[in-house]
Amino acid sequence: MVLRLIERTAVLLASLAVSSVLVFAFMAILPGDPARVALGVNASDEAVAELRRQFGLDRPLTTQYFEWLGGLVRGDFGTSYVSKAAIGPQIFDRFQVTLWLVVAGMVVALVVAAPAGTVMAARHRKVSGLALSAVSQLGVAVPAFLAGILLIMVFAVKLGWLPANGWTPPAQDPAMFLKQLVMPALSLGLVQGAVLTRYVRSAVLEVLREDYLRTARAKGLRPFPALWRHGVRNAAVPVVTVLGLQLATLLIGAVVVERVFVIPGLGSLLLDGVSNRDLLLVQDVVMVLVIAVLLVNFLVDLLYVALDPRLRVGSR
Amino acid sequence: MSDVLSVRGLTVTVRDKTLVSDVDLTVGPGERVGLIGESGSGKSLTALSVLGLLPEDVVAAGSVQLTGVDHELIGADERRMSRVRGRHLAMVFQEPMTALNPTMRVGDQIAEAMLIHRTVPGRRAARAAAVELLGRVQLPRETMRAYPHQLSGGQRQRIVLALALANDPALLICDEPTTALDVTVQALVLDLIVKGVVARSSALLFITHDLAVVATVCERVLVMYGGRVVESGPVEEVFTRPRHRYTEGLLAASDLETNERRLTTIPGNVPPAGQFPSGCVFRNRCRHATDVCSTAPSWTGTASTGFACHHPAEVTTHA
Amino acid sequence: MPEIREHIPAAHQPDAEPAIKLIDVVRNYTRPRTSLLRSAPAVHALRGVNLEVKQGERFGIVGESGCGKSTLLRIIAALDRASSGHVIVEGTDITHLPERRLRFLRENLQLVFQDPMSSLDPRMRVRDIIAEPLVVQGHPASGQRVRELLEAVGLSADAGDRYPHQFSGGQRQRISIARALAPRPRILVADEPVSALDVSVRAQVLNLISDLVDELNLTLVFVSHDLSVVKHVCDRVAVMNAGQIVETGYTGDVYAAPQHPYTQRLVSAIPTLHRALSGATTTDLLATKGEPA
Amino acid sequence: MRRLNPSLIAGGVIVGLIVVMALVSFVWTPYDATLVNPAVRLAKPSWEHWFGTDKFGRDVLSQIMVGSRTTLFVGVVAVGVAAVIGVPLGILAAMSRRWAHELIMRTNDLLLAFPALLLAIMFGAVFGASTLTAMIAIGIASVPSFARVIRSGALQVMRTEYVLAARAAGRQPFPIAVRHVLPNVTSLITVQASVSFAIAVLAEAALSFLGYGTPPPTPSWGRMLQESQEFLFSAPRLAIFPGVAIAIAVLGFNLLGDGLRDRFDPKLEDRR
Amino acid sequence: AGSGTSPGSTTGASQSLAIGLVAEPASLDFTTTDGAAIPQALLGNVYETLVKLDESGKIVPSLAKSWTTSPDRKTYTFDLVDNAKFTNDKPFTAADAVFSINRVKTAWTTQLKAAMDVVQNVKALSATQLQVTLSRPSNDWLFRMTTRIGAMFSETGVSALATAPIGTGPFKFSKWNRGDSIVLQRNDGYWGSKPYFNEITLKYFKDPTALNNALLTGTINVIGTVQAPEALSQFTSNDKYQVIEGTTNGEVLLSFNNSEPIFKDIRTRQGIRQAIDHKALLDTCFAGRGKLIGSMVPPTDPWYEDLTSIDPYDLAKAKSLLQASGAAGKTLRLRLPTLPYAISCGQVVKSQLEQAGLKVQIDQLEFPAAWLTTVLKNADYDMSIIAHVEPRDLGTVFGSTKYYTKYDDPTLRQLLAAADTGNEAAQIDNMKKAARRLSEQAAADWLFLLPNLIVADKNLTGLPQNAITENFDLSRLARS
Ligand SMILES: Nc1ncnc2c1ncn2[C@@H]1O[C@H](COP(=O)(O)OP(=O)(O)OP(=O)(O)O)[C@@H](O)[C@H]1O
Ligand SMILES: Nc1ncnc2c1ncn2[C@@H]1O[C@H](COP(=O)(O)OP(=O)(O)OP(=O)(O)O)[C@@H](O)[C@H]1O
Ligand SMILES: [Mg+2]
Ligand SMILES: [Mg+2]
Ligand code: NI
Repeated sequence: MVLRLIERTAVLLASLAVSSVLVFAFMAILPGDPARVALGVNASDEAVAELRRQFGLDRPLTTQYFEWLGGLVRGDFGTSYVSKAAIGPQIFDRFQVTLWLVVAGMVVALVVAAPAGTVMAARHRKVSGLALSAVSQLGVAVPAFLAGILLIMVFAVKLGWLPANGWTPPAQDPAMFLKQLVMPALSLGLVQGAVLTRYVRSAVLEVLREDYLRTARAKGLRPFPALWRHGVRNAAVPVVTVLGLQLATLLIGAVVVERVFVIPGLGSLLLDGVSNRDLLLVQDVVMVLVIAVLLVNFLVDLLYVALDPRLRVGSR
Repeated sequence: MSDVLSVRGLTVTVRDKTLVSDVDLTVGPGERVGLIGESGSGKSLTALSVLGLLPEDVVAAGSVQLTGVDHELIGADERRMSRVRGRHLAMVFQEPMTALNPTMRVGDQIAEAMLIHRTVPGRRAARAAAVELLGRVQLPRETMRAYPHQLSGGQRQRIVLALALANDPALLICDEPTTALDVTVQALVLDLIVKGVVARSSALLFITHDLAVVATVCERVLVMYGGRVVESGPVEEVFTRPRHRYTEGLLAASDLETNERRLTTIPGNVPPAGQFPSGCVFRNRCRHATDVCSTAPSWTGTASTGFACHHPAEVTTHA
Repeated sequence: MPEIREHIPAAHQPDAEPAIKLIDVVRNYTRPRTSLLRSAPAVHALRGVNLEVKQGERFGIVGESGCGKSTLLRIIAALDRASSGHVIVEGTDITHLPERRLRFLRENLQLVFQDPMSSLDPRMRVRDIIAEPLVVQGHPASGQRVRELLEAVGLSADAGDRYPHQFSGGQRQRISIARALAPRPRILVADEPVSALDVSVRAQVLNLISDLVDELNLTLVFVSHDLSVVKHVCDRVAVMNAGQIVETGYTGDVYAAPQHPYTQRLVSAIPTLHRALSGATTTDLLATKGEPA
Repeated sequence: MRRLNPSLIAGGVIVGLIVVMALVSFVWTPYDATLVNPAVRLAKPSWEHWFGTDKFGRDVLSQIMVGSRTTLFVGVVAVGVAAVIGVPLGILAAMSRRWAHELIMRTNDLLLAFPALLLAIMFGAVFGASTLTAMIAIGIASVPSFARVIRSGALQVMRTEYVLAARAAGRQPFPIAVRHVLPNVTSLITVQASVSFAIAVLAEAALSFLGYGTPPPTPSWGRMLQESQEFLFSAPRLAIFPGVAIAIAVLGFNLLGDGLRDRFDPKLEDRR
Repeated sequence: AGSGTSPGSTTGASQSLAIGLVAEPASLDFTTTDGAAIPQALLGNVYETLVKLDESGKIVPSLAKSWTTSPDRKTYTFDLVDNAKFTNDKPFTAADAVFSINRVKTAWTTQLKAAMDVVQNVKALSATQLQVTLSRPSNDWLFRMTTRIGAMFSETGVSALATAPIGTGPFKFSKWNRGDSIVLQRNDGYWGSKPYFNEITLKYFKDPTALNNALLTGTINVIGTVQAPEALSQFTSNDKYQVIEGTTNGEVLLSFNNSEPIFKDIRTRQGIRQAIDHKALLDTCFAGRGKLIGSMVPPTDPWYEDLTSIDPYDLAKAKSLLQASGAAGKTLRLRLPTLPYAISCGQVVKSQLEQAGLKVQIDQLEFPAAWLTTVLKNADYDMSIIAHVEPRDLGTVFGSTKYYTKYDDPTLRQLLAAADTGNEAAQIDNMKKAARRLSEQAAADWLFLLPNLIVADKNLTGLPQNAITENFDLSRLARS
């Protein structure tokens, strides 16, 4: 097991190295000059050149790359060209925000999807199952930001129950934090939940057709307990895959919701970085995202092994 | 005498198609009855109707009575059926590879069978009973902690057997329990099945398409074709003096020991469900068929021994 | 089948070289490695198989599931390569021949598989399935030839226009046989061609194979886990166990007087009507008590 | 023998309608969809303007009609890119040896780490914002899921005996891929394509919302939705029409995908 | 507490306020980072200048109590207040002023620093007296001293301008929640009259709708600049809010690339100007809010004249002019920055120009990066739309042939030079002439002047009617 971990880690590191080159190359071809953006509408070419020198942008690309990479390895994300602030803490702050959002969204999604998908599968020939399917289909079809806008219109503007937007760190004011988290989590989670529901449905349908479920019923278990005791874990395997993928895409996909609810998350940091051509910041954010995604994949792999004994090495 | 299982007029339909029609079947206490026939003749559906585990859309009608159960099994609700399944009635399925939950330890799966029906006082007792059951199917106690994928096909099928025997059911149904196994393993599993039911004096309904196996295991046999029982009787009677032309053909085709280079065959194929001819279901493949065969042949003989054919074979000894 | 007859090869001379000869063939599969430090675990599918199949012979191979029968066949057909040892087909050592120089083998040796569902491409018409070996090998794929083949395996000519799923298992196995016969091979290799079939259909297909082998004077290599079937079809048989051949001989002899303990166990475990009707019980099937391998 | 299921019918009808609408918009729309006409700005739905007009006095119905072209274009480009790269990659991965397989699949994972939106924004920045670049990016981002699905399908095909038979007949790997593997994964491709189509439509809407989507004046449902934001209180219809159009289109493609999946599912078919 | 998210609570002395704004600064250092967002937040609030503009546009004392000008109008002597103190507790002295003015030339990187080029010499005559000598008389210089160029820094407080600004103003910088808000706190050591609110949060919203919602739900008290004028109706019809509408310095320009041959012909330029129905344009793309101007001068400048009668909307005449110049039927690239008003108005411009016989192709360029490089630096465009929001920027935009408008007009340059060096009357006179000449030459088209649109809680006072300075003056805000 430990050795397998080492191998996986080696692959992870190689992947990271490759992505760092990719990310850096991408930034290098990104048109638009950070110095010019900083200097704005009236800047002279000389001033821009001078600022480029200050940023270190006039050095060879390889030097810039290795300097950046060296910094990353030491845990030093560098200093933003634009804001002159250390990037590390910024990313850390924003990442926390996004993480809360994404995790809350995922929780909502799971809470919605697990029962709904199961019922849909168990009653897939019945009216109730079909009706539920139709609702989830609709859920999939609504863009998350539209859902957000509608939620705000109803619950914040019309009813005044919740704040329309904004973000408060949990440590600062837990009640406010929760209030502000509700709608973003819902608009993210409901749409993801609708997607997830369909996967849960097909996973459960799959399990329902399995022989071992018939065995369980032949033992005398009623349909629902049989599904619960023997189906859940088996159905979880494909669902976990999707969950991992969703988590990965949500990390950045939340940007639209961040925009609607004015949440200072990683996505908006990235967008700002791109538009300000704060290249170092963008590079760092993208790398953090890549690491996060690969890490999630890695965790999903481990989760598989926990769920499915067939994948355990040495058990054959 | 009261039969352990008594099936009367069982008819199984899916949408507009009839898959099994008017099957009568009894199994007495301690009796071992075989159900044979080619693929698609309705053997599994008959068994699943008894168990009440037919696939969706498939509906059974008729009557199924089981000793020790005071209600009709057909049409009984889930709650009542779940008390019968695994307790009075158990089943071993064909595919040992998929019949066990891959994510649960084997021991827990066996223990669960007893815990569901509370036939043991608690978890520890259930585990002890499970170890004992494993012993009966000749598996070491370490097997308790194994996951199904760590076991071979034969071992898994023995686990499934242990599961089925856990609560000493009055009736054990085996649906082709050894088709997926090698002959040597098959021999062992068959032996364990027979020993198991004899020791508990349970009744056995044994489904297979292998005539030799059924002859080895069973005392009485029913031959199914096209969703009907076409012949029944004691094994040696039916296999030495088949009356129905289908039984005759089946026996001839499975005889590989003939000295002829060419084997005797039944012409044509088993039609798909719902496309059997009216009247005698076998008439489109029968060399002896005449116009009368378009009317359904009536049952000749007693309830337990007889056949349904317009042109039965002469009573001659099988070569 | 006039056309087919014309191409029957000259009757084999008794002292001709063997159709297939295997010398010490070993095949190891590596499982995905579980650690960086330890080398990948190996599955020894074949552990030194020696075999000789004569021209025009009907040769059977029996053994239990996983003993390496299919692996052996794949190696003979050069669909898989031996880890060591030599495979000689009709005098040519094919062990190390690259794919593009295997044309003679593809023309002379054809296969029939076990699974009537998966051995035919569901998206192709039967006509195209049968013609595939011809097309690949650059023969003119005339409709005439396909019709002959369909007729030879007992299917109507219009079957060529249909798709595999429109046929029953036995019929599909016939299509499979027609495809194998298309390039006029001299060796037919069949991997459990009847194990998925019902008894009645099994009899039909076995008859068909027997007839064709006789008519076309083919060398037949027939794999089965069922010794009775092999006994009916083949002259000689090799018994395999755990990647090795434990016994070879004329089928009648092996069946009647098995030499190797494994073969003995195997033979005694076969239930037959005769024995059953003369009172054999399940216990009698277990010649040797205890755990089988 | 095969029955058409309701999903397939509903999905087919919706998608068909969108296609028809897009085709009709080439020859006829009630008004020029980009004509600014301050005289009738923000008109309520009426006989002249069935869906009303927007703040530029443009006819909303005409825009919805022309916008369906963008929607289809978006889907076709994104799915096209994803399929053209993903399908061969998946098949290649399934057919290659262990290390090549690993390499392809790891690269695939890596691509997965670059989410669609990020790629689209970066592509927009590098190659200029346009529907085309955005959708190429979305397409590239969809490659991994395509490749994965196709790979597992192709692996199954590669394990069948008919592939073995084809090899025994002397077929080389490339023809096997084209003649046997590809045809037998088409159902998977179709299903995946319809799902990706829906995802692309949503992604276009999200990008337009962020201002990285289809540039004006080309009508696009996503941008209509974005432009309608100011009028959520005064003229919510401006949001409702494109919002509903997007939802219906996504629904249509998803239903189509579900329907196809059920139709192609051999397990479901066995029971018939 | 005191977070950026809690709106103004009314508990006694600790009054706080939240203002919603659109563009968040990328950094807090306007000496190296351009853009209107930083001075909007900090100038006049955290930093102060020697002189400042009052509401009528007059230059009035600030850190300088008074000043005198030498007869040759080249030497300025400022008398500084003596009780001003930086938030790092250092007193403000003439030495700081010398340091700040010199620092413009040495450390500033933005192009604005050019305004300090005329300064020949700065010296502190005493701790409270400063003397600045110019190389030539310049009206513009003193004006520029009211902008960020004139901001006074502490000699010992410029090490972390980007993150921790230190000034003498009525507020001190407290916290910056990046991506969300900047919090300013009342500077209790302020030398002048203390502000009413002791904490003001500037909250940034990229999305105009979110900004509106924030006010509607009480998260903020003021919308500093309304971005979605169409949505104003929900506030005008609600008596909880007041809506302020005035003017700004932001001329929305339809700029021409005057170096392109097609634009060398004045008939093309005039044709385009006459093809545009400005009233209809303003109505459609900015809900009729804003003011039509015929040249590069907002009404708050002393030399403003209504020049909208030059090249009035006349489709027939536009067509014939464009026909005559040969522009008709040609395709022009209208390269728009990704800014809402530009995208919006661009579509109207396209539609109107096409009715006059031109073809217009809209390209959308990501703002700022792509637009700055393509249009501003490389002048790779035919037409563009952007608001020039700097005060008195006629000269910047049209006075140099290097600027992206590529407008080359010696007459104009003479007028501008004369205005800068002449006395006040001469300045006004020459600027008027310059503005008229620009309009007559159709150097660009002035679509409209961005309005100063503020929505706020009804009881809030001290909000500026017109936004004529770079800063958002927070010190005068109060609750009635
Ligand atoms: N759910 C179903 N829907 C429709 N037809 C079905 C269904 N289940 C079974 N059938 C059909 O009913 C017939 C009998 O099936 P059954 O499984 O009982 O056959 P069997 O005798 O057990 O065959 P085998 O030996 O292959 O197991 C077959 O033709 C089968 O296709
Ligand atoms: N591609 C492979 N990779 C790893 N192991 C393999 C592979 N193919 C076969 N094996 C192993 O090699 C052994 C022999 O397999 P083979 O398929 O030849 O057996 P068989 O005798 O044909 O069995 P069956 O009767 O089940 O078809 C088995 O243990 C199998 O697990
Ligand atoms: Mg069955
Ligand atoms: Mg095999
Ligand atoms: Ni008959």
